[in-house]
Amino acid sequence: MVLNCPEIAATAKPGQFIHIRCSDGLSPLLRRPISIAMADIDTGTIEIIYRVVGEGTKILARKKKGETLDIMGPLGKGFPIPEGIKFPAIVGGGIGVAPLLFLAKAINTANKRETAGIIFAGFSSDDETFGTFFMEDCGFKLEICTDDGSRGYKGFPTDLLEKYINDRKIENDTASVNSSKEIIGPMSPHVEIKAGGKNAIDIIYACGPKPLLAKVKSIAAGAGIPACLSLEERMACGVGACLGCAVKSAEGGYMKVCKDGPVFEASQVEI
Amino acid sequence: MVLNCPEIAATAKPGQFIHIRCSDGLSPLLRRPISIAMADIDTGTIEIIYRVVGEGTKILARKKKGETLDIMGPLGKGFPIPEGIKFPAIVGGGIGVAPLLFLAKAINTANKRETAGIIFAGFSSDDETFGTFFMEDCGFKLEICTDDGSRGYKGFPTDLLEKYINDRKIENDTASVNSSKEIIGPMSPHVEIKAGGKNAIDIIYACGPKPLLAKVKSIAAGAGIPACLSLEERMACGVGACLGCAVKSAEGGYMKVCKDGPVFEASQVEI
Amino acid sequence: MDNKFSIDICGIPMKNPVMVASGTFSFGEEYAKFYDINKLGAIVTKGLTLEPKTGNPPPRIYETPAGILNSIGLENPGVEAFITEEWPHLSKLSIPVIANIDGDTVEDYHKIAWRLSSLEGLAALEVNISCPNVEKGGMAFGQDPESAREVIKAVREATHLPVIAKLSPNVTSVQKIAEAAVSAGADAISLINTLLGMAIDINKKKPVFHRTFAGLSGPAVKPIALRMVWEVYKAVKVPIIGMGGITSWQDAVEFILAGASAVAVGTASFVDPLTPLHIIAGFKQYLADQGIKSIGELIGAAHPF
Amino acid sequence: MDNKFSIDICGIPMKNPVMVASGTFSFGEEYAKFYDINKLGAIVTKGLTLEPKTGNPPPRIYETPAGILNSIGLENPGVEAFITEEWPHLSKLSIPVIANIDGDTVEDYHKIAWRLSSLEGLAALEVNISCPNVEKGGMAFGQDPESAREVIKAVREATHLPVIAKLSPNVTSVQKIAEAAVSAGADAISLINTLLGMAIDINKKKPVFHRTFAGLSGPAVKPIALRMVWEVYKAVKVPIIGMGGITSWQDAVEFILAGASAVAVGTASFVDPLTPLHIIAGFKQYLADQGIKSIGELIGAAHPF
Ligand SMILES: Cc1cc2nc3c(=O)[nH]c(=O)nc-3n(C[C@H](O)[C@H](O)[C@H](O)COP(=O)(O)OP(=O)(O)OC[C@H]3O[C@@H](n4cnc5c(N)ncnc54)[C@H](O)[C@@H]3O)c2cc1C
Ligand SMILES: Cc1cc2nc3c(=O)[nH]c(=O)nc-3n(C[C@H](O)[C@H](O)[C@H](O)COP(=O)(O)OP(=O)(O)OC[C@H]3O[C@@H](n4cnc5c(N)ncnc54)[C@H](O)[C@@H]3O)c2cc1C
Ligand SMILES: Cc1cc2nc3c(=O)[nH]c(=O)nc-3n(C[C@H](O)[C@H](O)[C@H](O)COP(=O)(O)O)c2cc1C
Ligand SMILES: Cc1cc2nc3c(=O)[nH]c(=O)nc-3n(C[C@H](O)[C@H](O)[C@H](O)COP(=O)(O)O)c2cc1C
Ligand code: FES
Ligand code: FES
Repeated sequence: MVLNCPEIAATAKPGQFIHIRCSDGLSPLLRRPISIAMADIDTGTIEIIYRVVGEGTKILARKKKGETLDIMGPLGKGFPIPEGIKFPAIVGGGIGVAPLLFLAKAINTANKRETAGIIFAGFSSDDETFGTFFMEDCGFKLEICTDDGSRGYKGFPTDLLEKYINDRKIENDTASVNSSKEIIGPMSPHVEIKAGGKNAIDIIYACGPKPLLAKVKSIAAGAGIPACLSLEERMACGVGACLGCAVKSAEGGYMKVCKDGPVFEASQVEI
Repeated sequence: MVLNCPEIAATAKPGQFIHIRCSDGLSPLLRRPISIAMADIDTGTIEIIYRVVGEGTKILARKKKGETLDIMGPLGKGFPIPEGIKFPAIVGGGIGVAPLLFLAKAINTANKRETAGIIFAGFSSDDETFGTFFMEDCGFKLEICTDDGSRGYKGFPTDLLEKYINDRKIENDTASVNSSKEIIGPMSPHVEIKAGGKNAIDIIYACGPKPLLAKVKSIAAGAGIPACLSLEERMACGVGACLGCAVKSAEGGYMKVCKDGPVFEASQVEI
Repeated sequence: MDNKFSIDICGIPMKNPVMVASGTFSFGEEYAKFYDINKLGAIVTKGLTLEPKTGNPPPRIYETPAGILNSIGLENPGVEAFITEEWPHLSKLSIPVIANIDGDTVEDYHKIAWRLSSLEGLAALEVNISCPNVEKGGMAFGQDPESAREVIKAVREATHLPVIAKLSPNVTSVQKIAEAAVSAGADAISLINTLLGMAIDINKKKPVFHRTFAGLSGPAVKPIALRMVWEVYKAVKVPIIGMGGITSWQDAVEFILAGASAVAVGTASFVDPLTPLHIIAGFKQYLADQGIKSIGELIGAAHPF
Repeated sequence: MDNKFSIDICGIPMKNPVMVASGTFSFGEEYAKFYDINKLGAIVTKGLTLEPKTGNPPPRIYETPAGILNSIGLENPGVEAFITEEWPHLSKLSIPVIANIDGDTVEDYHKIAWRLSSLEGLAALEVNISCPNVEKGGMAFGQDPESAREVIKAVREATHLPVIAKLSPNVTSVQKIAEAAVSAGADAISLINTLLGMAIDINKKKPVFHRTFAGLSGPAVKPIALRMVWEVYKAVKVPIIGMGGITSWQDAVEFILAGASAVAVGTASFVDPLTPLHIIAGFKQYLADQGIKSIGELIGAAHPF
């Protein structure tokens, strides 16, 4: 779904979301958070990609071209793209691939190289894949996985991520790149980039179901690679006012997915 | 709005209603009762005419051609059309005219004469009128009233009804017509028809706002003419199960608008 | 009879655990036009009183967000007219029929229970100590453990039939009322009746209802009803009939998991008369999908240990 | 200031009667990005405790028909961090700021009230004796007149600030609790806090919330909240701040007619952050349309005589 909203399109960062009032009645009552899958300053539009799972998305799917939609955004903190990253890996599962499209484009813009990085994208089956041409156009090497093997590797994208890393052991002792200044995205999470071998992954971005994120977190920790995870939690306000969307902080206590996230540095959160 | 529902079209009587689930979500929760404004056995369709006043009718108005609607019906008891009526008067106010269209047609069919009777139809203004050609096509003399005088008589249709009756004093002592057997419509209310002079009103049918019905009731009582009133009350079940749509019975206690009505003989109810 | 799905509630044999709630099904004839009501687990009649009651003046129904307020005021033909007019057709049904009873005084409850006990085939009495819409008696009996005990005791003494106490949610501790009812001889507990609410007409600047307050039911109240079933399940050993906002089979499963042995559908029948049948079908499918052998396995299964 | 619309609640001067409810507005900064929050009648902070509280594990929010269940568990930075981190920006607002306070013990309430009383410019204390989402204290204090009295007395002794008692709806008689609070020195009554509810995950066959029960708010509860405002208006003379499901200006007018002197918007802000402003505008128009000279005329006006 493409939405005409120049204000949001002008400032949106990859990983941020909009909060959509699906019904103008009382059911469902709450807004629904949906990631910004693409933003185009020139046309003043943003794009969202969603899966119909319940009442809210069902109503959304019924909207017709030309109708207006009550949305709030852009909300939350997006993916940081630190200067100096050479070979990012993006790991997406299912509908979690949506915000990663915007991220791929932003990395491509920020980090013009022959190969922008690698994307491991998992879907339940070939029918469910989306955005594959786009990701390749952004200069990423694309590895597709499906649960049923109907396309690409049969299995999880984290399997391939793990294999990729193991195949190219990163030189952990090389000097860390001086600058970790972000060039796109908010200040937090603070990420430190280390230099590795050629096409060695120096940062991992992930969005998808919880088991995928947990796996990415453990792979990244094992390999000493920073990882930025986009989390989901049930939301009410979407802006930090209700404390409803809690995620356990690694330091104890909770952070708010809507305001402190949805993107967190993997080591900051418990999942 | 025209609905394709052969079962209802085949059995609907004037004055009956359908109970519509406007939203498939929970707001509004309850169905909305809307009169059957026309039924056509041949095409298997019924027609409803409604005014957008709140959430339910607003959602209804958004439905597009080809969509399906969850309806129950035909519900309630309709207008009785006793054999032997010669010159019925139909009094309608605003959206209350809707079921009277179906009634006019049924009387026309049942009681083929040069002049089927007379209709006094009141609307707030010329813009709000509907069904006028149709009523005339049914052989009725039509008197239109508007609140603002933008069409026809400026004032209430009951003013004209009263005047009409006063102008042609009914001979109350003439023998009552033998048969009061109904030819259309349910058994109750039981109505006894008396013979009057030429074009003297021998039965009154009314639907509209409460003050209109109250006025018709008093005019009819004063003139000794039977009157059938279609009442409105907030409904839940629409079938007689919840006892929610109570109207005070003249004999004490309450009757149910949805099941005992919506059409009542004026002397049966207190309004 | 599908044994997986059948349940015996204090001697009332039901082929499935889905009943219809008192006052939302009248005496069955209206909805019998829409489906075969013998497919239900059981029927509960409109509340009956010794003498006929004309009920409250209109309006009696007012819609609220995901709920309705009602102020019917227990309109009913009285127990004698029930016996002559309604019982003949009800007694022909193949499913249990439960009479819901109400009174202004403890003595009224005793008398009506005694009178109804003479009806051959009546399955049980549901004692409404929770009607918010009447001048005397009703809810007041259900808001205090002592008076709840008195009413149930009086009914218990008057009848050999199973006695189901129907509780009010308008209390600080529903457990205490449930305990009192059981100690007085209740064989089962029904809950919840409606929550006390109101609405104001801002144009007339007056309450919508003549009696000011009315009873709130429908999906809006479901979270509260479910919590009360959970609490009462922990407090007493007798079976619970859960109700309050049940609209879907998922809702029904929640109530059973919270501790209800059966559920009753009320307001949802107004929205879709076929709701009880949809719930029965969906529930059956859930049992099959989950490989559950008997509904008994599910009752209270969401409680820890 | 529009005099028609201004109201003084136990010494808290408000330019309009529309506040925001505790826990739904954090400390104001989030919604300040959406509109000028100085347009509100007053702000009530998130509930504060003596020590920081981490709150309950997720999930903390669950949607129900026309309502939400929340189990936040009073997550807050504690009174000291509030004073250093939040008070500086809050004290710059031109509208009254009311601190909502909570405690595990009567002594906690006394201490936090005393500590906050040192803040220059703080308008009042709202004493939450009705939080359903904590292990100790909270709602239990608000379910019994005697303990309600104790808590309010302790706060009264600790502060010169106006004391607003925030009551729980999970009681048989909210009037009795209100009377107890007023007798102990409450200058105003806020109600309602959330209704105790729950939800069950039918796949996991377990309660959705770790603490099993959670608090129900939103449009679903409005009829109940309105009834309680009506009851408390009849029972006590102090001003009432009405809340519970208010979504539109019409809802707000209903609460004022039932006896509230001001209203608070909670859950509706999540649906539309601008709800309080829409209510202010619509309410103003209603006053004009009805030719009402002062909002005082409207308070409790739906009560007979
Ligand atoms: C920051 C963020 C970004 C998101 N981006 C996208 C996106 O780009 N595309 C997309 O399709 N979906 C996205 N989601 C998920 C999306 O918000 C939910 O699918 C949606 O709210 C479901 O609403 P519904 O009314 O259709 O379903 P519901 O009837 O509300 O629920 C259906 C199922 O989804 C679960 N669910 C509902 N809401 C949430 C929630 N907020 N978080 C987790 N689970 C939930 C329920 O438990 C239930 O099992 C995102 C969620 C978050 C928090
Ligand atoms: C037997 C019967 C036949 C009817 N036939 C028609 C018809 O042919 N065309 C038509 O336009 N309308 C008809 N009505 C009225 C129609 O049912 C209401 O206008 C409709 O329910 C309003 O729903 P809503 O959700 O749009 O408005 P709501 O938001 O529900 O209400 C808007 C206003 O209408 C009033 N209202 C709501 N429901 C009723 C009700 N059942 N009875 C009386 N007042 C109500 C409310 O008090 C409110 O002031 C009929 C009503 C009955 C009882
Ligand atoms: C219109 C109406 C009439 C009711 N009449 C009775 C009654 O006579 N006796 C009784 O015990 N409960 C009565 N109730 C309460 C219901 O039986 C049920 O306990 C309550 O409505 C909650 O269930 P629900 O939300 O599914 O409707 C009535 C409820 C409604 C809506
Ligand atoms: C997410 C959430 C958090 C809340 N936190 C508090 C709180 O900290 N202190 C308190 O007194 N009430 C708290 N409440 C209750 C609200 O202030 C209000 O009394 C209740 O939600 C009813 O109003 P509403 O229906 O408009 O939301 C909270 C409510 C919600 C929904
Ligand atoms: S959704 Fe309210 S704080 Fe995140
Ligand atoms: S609407 Fe239920 S009895 Fe008429």
